[in-house]
Amino acid sequence: MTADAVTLAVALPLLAGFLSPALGRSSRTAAQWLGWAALAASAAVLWSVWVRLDGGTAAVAVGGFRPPLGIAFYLDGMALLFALAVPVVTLLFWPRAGTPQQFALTLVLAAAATGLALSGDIFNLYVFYELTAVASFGLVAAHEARRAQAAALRYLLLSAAGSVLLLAGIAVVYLRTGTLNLAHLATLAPERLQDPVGLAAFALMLLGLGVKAELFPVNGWVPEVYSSVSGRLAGLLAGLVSKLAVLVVVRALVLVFPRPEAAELMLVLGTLGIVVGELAAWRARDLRRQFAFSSIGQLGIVFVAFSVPGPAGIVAGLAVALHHLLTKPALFLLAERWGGAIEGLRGAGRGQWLASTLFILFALSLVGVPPLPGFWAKLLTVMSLMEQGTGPARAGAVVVMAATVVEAAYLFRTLGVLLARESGAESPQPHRGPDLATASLAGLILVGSVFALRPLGDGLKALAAQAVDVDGYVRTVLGGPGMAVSHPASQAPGGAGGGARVAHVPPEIAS
Amino acid sequence: MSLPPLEIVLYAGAVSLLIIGLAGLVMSEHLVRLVLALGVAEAGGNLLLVLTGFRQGAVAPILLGAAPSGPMVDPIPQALVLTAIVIGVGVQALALALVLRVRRAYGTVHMSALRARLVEDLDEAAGLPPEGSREAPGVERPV
Amino acid sequence: MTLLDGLWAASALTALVAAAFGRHPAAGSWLTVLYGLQFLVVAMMGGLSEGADPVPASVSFVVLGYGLAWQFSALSWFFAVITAGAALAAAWFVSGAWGRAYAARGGDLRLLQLALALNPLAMYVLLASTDFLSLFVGWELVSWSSFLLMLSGGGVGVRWALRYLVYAIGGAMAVMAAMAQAHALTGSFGFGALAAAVPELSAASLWMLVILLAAGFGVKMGLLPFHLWQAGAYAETPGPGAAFLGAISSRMGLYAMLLTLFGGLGLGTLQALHIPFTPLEAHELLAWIAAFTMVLPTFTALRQNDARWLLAWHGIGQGGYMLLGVAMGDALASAGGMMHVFNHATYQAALFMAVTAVVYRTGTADLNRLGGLVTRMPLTFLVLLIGIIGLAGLPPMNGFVSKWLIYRALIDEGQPLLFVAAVIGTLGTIVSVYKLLHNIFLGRLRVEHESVREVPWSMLTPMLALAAVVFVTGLAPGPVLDWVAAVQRELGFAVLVPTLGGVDRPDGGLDMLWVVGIMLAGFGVGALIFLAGGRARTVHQLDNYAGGHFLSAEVRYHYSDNFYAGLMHRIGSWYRGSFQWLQDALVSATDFLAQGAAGVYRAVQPVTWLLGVTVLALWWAW
Amino acid sequence: MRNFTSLLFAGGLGFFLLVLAADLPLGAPPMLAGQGVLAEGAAATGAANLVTAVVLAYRGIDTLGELSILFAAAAGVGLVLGRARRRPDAEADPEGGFILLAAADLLFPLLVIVGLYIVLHGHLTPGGGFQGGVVLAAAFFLPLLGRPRNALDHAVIGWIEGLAGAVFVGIGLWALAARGEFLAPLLGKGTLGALFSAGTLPLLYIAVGLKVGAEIAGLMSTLQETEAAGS
Amino acid sequence: MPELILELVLMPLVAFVAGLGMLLMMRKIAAKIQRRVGPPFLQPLYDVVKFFGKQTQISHGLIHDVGIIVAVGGYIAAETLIPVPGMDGIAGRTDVIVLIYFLMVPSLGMALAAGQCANPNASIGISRALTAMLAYDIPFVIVIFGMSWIYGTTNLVQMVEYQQVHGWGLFQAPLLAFAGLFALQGMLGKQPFEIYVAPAEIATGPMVEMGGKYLGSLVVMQSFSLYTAGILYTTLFLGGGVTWIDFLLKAYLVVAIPMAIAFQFPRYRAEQMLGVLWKWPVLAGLLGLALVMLT
Repeated sequence: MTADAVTLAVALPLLAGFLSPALGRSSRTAAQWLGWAALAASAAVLWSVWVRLDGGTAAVAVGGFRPPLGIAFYLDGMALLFALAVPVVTLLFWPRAGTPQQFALTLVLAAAATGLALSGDIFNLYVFYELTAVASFGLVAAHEARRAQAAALRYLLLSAAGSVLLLAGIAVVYLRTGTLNLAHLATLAPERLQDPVGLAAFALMLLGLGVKAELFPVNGWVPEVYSSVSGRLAGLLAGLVSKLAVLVVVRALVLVFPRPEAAELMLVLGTLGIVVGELAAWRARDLRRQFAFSSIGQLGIVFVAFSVPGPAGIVAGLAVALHHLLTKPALFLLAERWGGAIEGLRGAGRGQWLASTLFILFALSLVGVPPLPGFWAKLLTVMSLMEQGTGPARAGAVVVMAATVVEAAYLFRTLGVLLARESGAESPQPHRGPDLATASLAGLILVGSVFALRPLGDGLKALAAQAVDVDGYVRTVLGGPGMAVSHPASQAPGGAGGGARVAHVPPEIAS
Repeated sequence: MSLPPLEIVLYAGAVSLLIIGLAGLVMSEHLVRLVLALGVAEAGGNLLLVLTGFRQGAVAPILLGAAPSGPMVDPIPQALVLTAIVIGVGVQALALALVLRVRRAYGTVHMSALRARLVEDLDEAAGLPPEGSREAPGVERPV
Repeated sequence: MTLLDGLWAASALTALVAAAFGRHPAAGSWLTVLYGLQFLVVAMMGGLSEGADPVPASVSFVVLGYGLAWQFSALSWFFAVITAGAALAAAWFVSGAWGRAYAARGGDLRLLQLALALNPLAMYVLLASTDFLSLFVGWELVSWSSFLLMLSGGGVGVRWALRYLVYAIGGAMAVMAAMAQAHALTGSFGFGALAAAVPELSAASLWMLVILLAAGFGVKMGLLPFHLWQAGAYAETPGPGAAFLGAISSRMGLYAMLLTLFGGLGLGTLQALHIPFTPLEAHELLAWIAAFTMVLPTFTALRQNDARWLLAWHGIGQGGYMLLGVAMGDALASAGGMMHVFNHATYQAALFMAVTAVVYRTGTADLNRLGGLVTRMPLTFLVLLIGIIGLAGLPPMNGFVSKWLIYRALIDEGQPLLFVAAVIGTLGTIVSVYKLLHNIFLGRLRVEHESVREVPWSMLTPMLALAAVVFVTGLAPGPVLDWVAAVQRELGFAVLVPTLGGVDRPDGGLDMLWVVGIMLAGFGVGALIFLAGGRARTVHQLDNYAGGHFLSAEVRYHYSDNFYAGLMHRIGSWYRGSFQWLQDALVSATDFLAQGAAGVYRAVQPVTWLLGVTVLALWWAW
Repeated sequence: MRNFTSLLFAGGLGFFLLVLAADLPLGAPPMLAGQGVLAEGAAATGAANLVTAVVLAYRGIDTLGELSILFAAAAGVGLVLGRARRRPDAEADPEGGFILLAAADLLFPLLVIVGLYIVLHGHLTPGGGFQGGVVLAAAFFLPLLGRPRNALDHAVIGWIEGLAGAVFVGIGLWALAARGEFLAPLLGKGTLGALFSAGTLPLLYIAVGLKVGAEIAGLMSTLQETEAAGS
Repeated sequence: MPELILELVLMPLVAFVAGLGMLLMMRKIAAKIQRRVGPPFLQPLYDVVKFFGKQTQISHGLIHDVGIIVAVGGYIAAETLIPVPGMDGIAGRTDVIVLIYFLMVPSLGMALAAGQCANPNASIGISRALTAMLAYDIPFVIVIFGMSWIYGTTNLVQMVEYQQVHGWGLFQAPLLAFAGLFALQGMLGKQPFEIYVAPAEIATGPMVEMGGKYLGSLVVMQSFSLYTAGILYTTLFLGGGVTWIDFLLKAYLVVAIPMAIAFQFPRYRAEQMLGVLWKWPVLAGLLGLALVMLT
């Protein structure tokens, strides 16, 4: 299977999504199976591509058009990792009780998220970003309660306003450089975007993308939406979609806007997000909103970590982001189980040892207790910030650590209420198998990763080394000197490899 | 007095639309107006986008008949703006549908009222008593 | 497999057994045997205190390019032997009647046993640290395992445990900052690298490290102003747990400080680090913090009306002596400070157990609801008496030896104010522990306690053993001082050369054999004089009168509440200036900010934020 | 106060965006990618309309995404209003007047033809699947304005949009299978400017046109039905 | 070794006799000030004999007895730590810090004994006694620190030797000497700091349940305490003694001063006592310390 097949990962869920509502009219089960099959196929394709690349990178010219003209997908470890996470997480958080339309939207969301991870063209990223947005509006609004529709409307207005800014940012970039391809932009950026105009374009794009990525202060939708919808959807949005938006920001930052000011903007907003999110979570009176605010704070940490230039920042950011991707959705599932006002949960966790244990585990990892992965993520973040040594970076480190204290305070206060001896709560809801199973799976992965810290760490470092390798990116996408330009008109049809050039970059494992 | 160059006028127009739309999004109360403001802002953004391909004195990029008489404008932004417009249509349709639904569910088309009702709804769904005193945290402080 | 592996294995086995069978009544005995095994393994490593090579662990990891390795040195061994001893005693105490009663009252015995077993395990990991990373890992393990122990009793303890948690995480974060800073400065987590880099570091970086490390570890030690969590958290832990925590847990902070500040940065660095605009240096700053920690919590203890709280507050104060000694840094003082760790562990564990024994029999630790128990629980009384003599630092118990060393060093160093502070702390302790003794055991026996009996031997044995240690190491402090000397050698302190009875020096040494001898001789002469009188008739307790009125069982006349009325009249108003306000202010500020943070999402339309922040970002882009 | 702040922010944003203009090459864009398309677009795709070449060939996956957005929006609207639509027994709006009815009847074939023309000539002249699709949607929606009772069959619309989308993706997959590249142009390019030229591009545009038409029609009729049901 | 044991036997004997003499002196001074004749020469001895010989001896339990023994024994042990002419073997083996602690032991012994009596009034007395200890020990340790600093040793024998070479401590640190005298007043429990002994109203002091040999032992203890205080001050400030004559003379003189002052004053309440003892002697001590250490 050539690397080109990676487009299947986007196309198959879309295909299934298109057919799902029509098929669902006759058989809901068939639609559901179709969706599962598409996602599984998508995951399989991505997996096989990953295996085949074996640590190298590759570019896929979609439609076979030479990248600066056509759209290229760029495949490196980071992109494939997140792309692979998409179908897997989507399968886990599949809206079982939903209608065929919801299946369709979920599939479209998955396809768009995969596209976000893979695409190497800023306008194409915009399209996928909007697709994610529209699909998530629909999914949020599909929830029964009227509050979901109100929240969805408010989310939509904010998100659409952000998209307009993103579009303006793209327009400015295109006007300056005349290209949309990230690799091409990376070669042009040093001369064409290293001025206030470039910075302004970055700011516009950052804020536009920030709406989805829960960047402070454009994340007003987060508490409303997450506490309106089911735990599964909240988990999907908080865990997956936000990370992919962050991923796009990081790509832009690394390739196109490698200026300290740009990173600093991210750092400042991320830091503020941590402060506001964690503090608001501290005061939150119900479990869902507590987790929603906590999610804002965690994404703030992700931004702060990614703002550190060089591989150290990427490693730290990836670690935090993956950790959050693992824990927060599971916590939302647990919140679904208990839900409601924290005061009303007195003693609710007693007798539900599995759920309580999972909650404790996730809380410990979020707070960063060694040897759980959350600790290493936090450590990497703080260390990379301290290594950077600038004032704002140190301030960011201090805030990250102070936020940990606040986080520990409210998470364990909640836990204390859950496990209190005296029971003031009405009888707890009955066990809900699949939710608990998904959360348990996350817990198992979390614990399992403790035993695989070394390979994980090495893997992350390799990913980060690839991710910051701008030259490698440019070389892979645009082709090195003397490399034949792949063009459908000048190439024999059906040639092996087609328009994809696989450049095997030796896996660099930083020592 | 000479007029400023055409592209500056166009650019100013696009930015104005964008700003008017965003200001409307911030300042309007009525939900339908919000959607309309969004449409205006999107129009501004699209105009900005299509402007990026604008060349003084160039013709449309269509190779029909004779060879092109002069430079052609950039075809890419035109394709982009087509996409952007369609996206805008989809979003606005969804927004209008949501407005309809919200109006039916809450009986209001005013944003501030809607927000207040939404917060009430969220508290109620969580089983919280309405926030009587904002001074007192709902639960015991951790230390 | 090295001995350290063996120790970890034994400890882990203990934890497993506790987790599996902790609820079973008979498990207590097996667990005690296992703790004994741990103690034995530690004892087998005794060569460490005689200059043997460090004992490494055969496991090691590489995570994210950082190596994690562990080994035991003389310093580790010194703390480990205390840990193992305290754990053994605590487990023994739980093993019999106490544990059964705890379970019968609805306590979760398995959780307690598990928490009790996890604590030493975490400590053995911490004590084997070789660099900042392993130190931090161990540190967090210790923090969380003590959190578990504090939680295990439920009830009020949970609230205190949560408060502890906030402080502990705050401290851990300070340590993490210091560790990241050290790594940023030296490119390594090693203490050696840090020590080597010291000459190149600026005073500002050094200060940052010193303050972060001192604050981070100081939280665990309960140094001012980070002490507010400790008394409540320890006091509300189930008795044997409190004994263990009070004995050794907060001393892990001292261990870490010794390892990082004194072993890593080095005492010389601290002595060379001037505080701007003052004649003080960094180590004196630490000493002064220690001095305040000795005095203020001690007088807070004086005011407590709950025996457990009183002891816990004293535990904070005694930590000050340890840091004072170490911070002064000469041979005598550092030996005194470190020996005090041992001494404190022995008597504090005994004291908590004695109080727990009283609670076991009477159901209360309220000093206003007890009294006259000496005739009912004479052995517990004896343990408590020996314990408080040690705590107060009076001869002939071991507490005196360590305090003597510190005093003597302060005179040598010419630190009158610190000396006076130390003495004030001691006096406050004496006054306060007498109240403890008096209100529980002396005075009038309450009617409802008429039938109280001595506690069973399963509880008495560890208590008496600890009391014996308190006395014997007071009589002959030489061996313990030998261990301390090995630690001093390892950390680069001036080394004290001890004799069996203490220190031999021409200008005023200490020979406890003589001190104890003279004291006992004096008592002997006193006894001779006393016995010269006629034979006394022992009367009933109530056979006395007050103000011409014969006291009877109906008149409940035990002077206990506000025991030091005169003293309180004088110093009572000073308590208002306690550090509670600092904590309250921090919490209020956080709460205020949090309100603001929640308001961010409530007061302003999300789109307005978007617009506003975009403008600001563009403005900033220019 | 709030309005003042908002205006201030909006004005500030406008100011900064206008200031940007000074540093932007307005009117003389660099066109690095654009020049490439102009130079080789026709040869590579066979489409005379280079915008179409970009839309369907160079940026074909954008178009797929865009279709998906319309699809998602339609599905979202269906989900949101699905339960709010008219009950079968509800009273419908009255029929339109003579002019509306007659015009709708007259315009219907015209609109269908124009729409199809626009769709089919998308690769040659301005226009294409989107524009044509909208015209087609209007053709089917117009009679509904006159006769609200004759609702569109949403099942049929669902099948059309689903299948049209599937065809688009299918053509892409066909290319993947045949050429190893998703959405690569297939079939002969023909003569530049001829109706049957530009390989699969017209086919793609037909799929787009059907899908857009079905979706817009479905959207509008859903909205209209909701509106009709009153509130 | 044998000579040390001899010291251990001899020193209490000397102390007992000298202490009884001081008791006598105290009562004579009081009598002179109050224009009375005062007791006969052997009255202190008669008192002791009478108390010990009483028929009715009431014990409230073992701790009652032990406490008394500790109280008496504490002073006996303490006074052996102070070098006297010809007998400094024991003193040479310990130091002044041990002595400070030994001086706290009797209070605690008495506290134990009184506590066991289960009489609330005794407990009140003890709380006052311990408060007093807290009051006078602070200036006292400042003095000890200052003198140790001056002499460069904590060994009392070396302190005496130093003074015999360099002159008396009194002249080297007069402020400290003053503070020491002040503290001595409190340590001896003399007016105005006698609230805890409260001999005038025996029913509200530690002695309330004491009779017979218990009270007799306390009298013995008081004689030891007077003697110990006197010779300690002599050793610290007055150059110790070369011969017994000048040594005892100095000691008597030292003890006479508080006596002479005492009977001029009424009594302070406990908190007032704290205020006074924490203010003037501490100030004087710190000032003296500053002078000593900075010059």
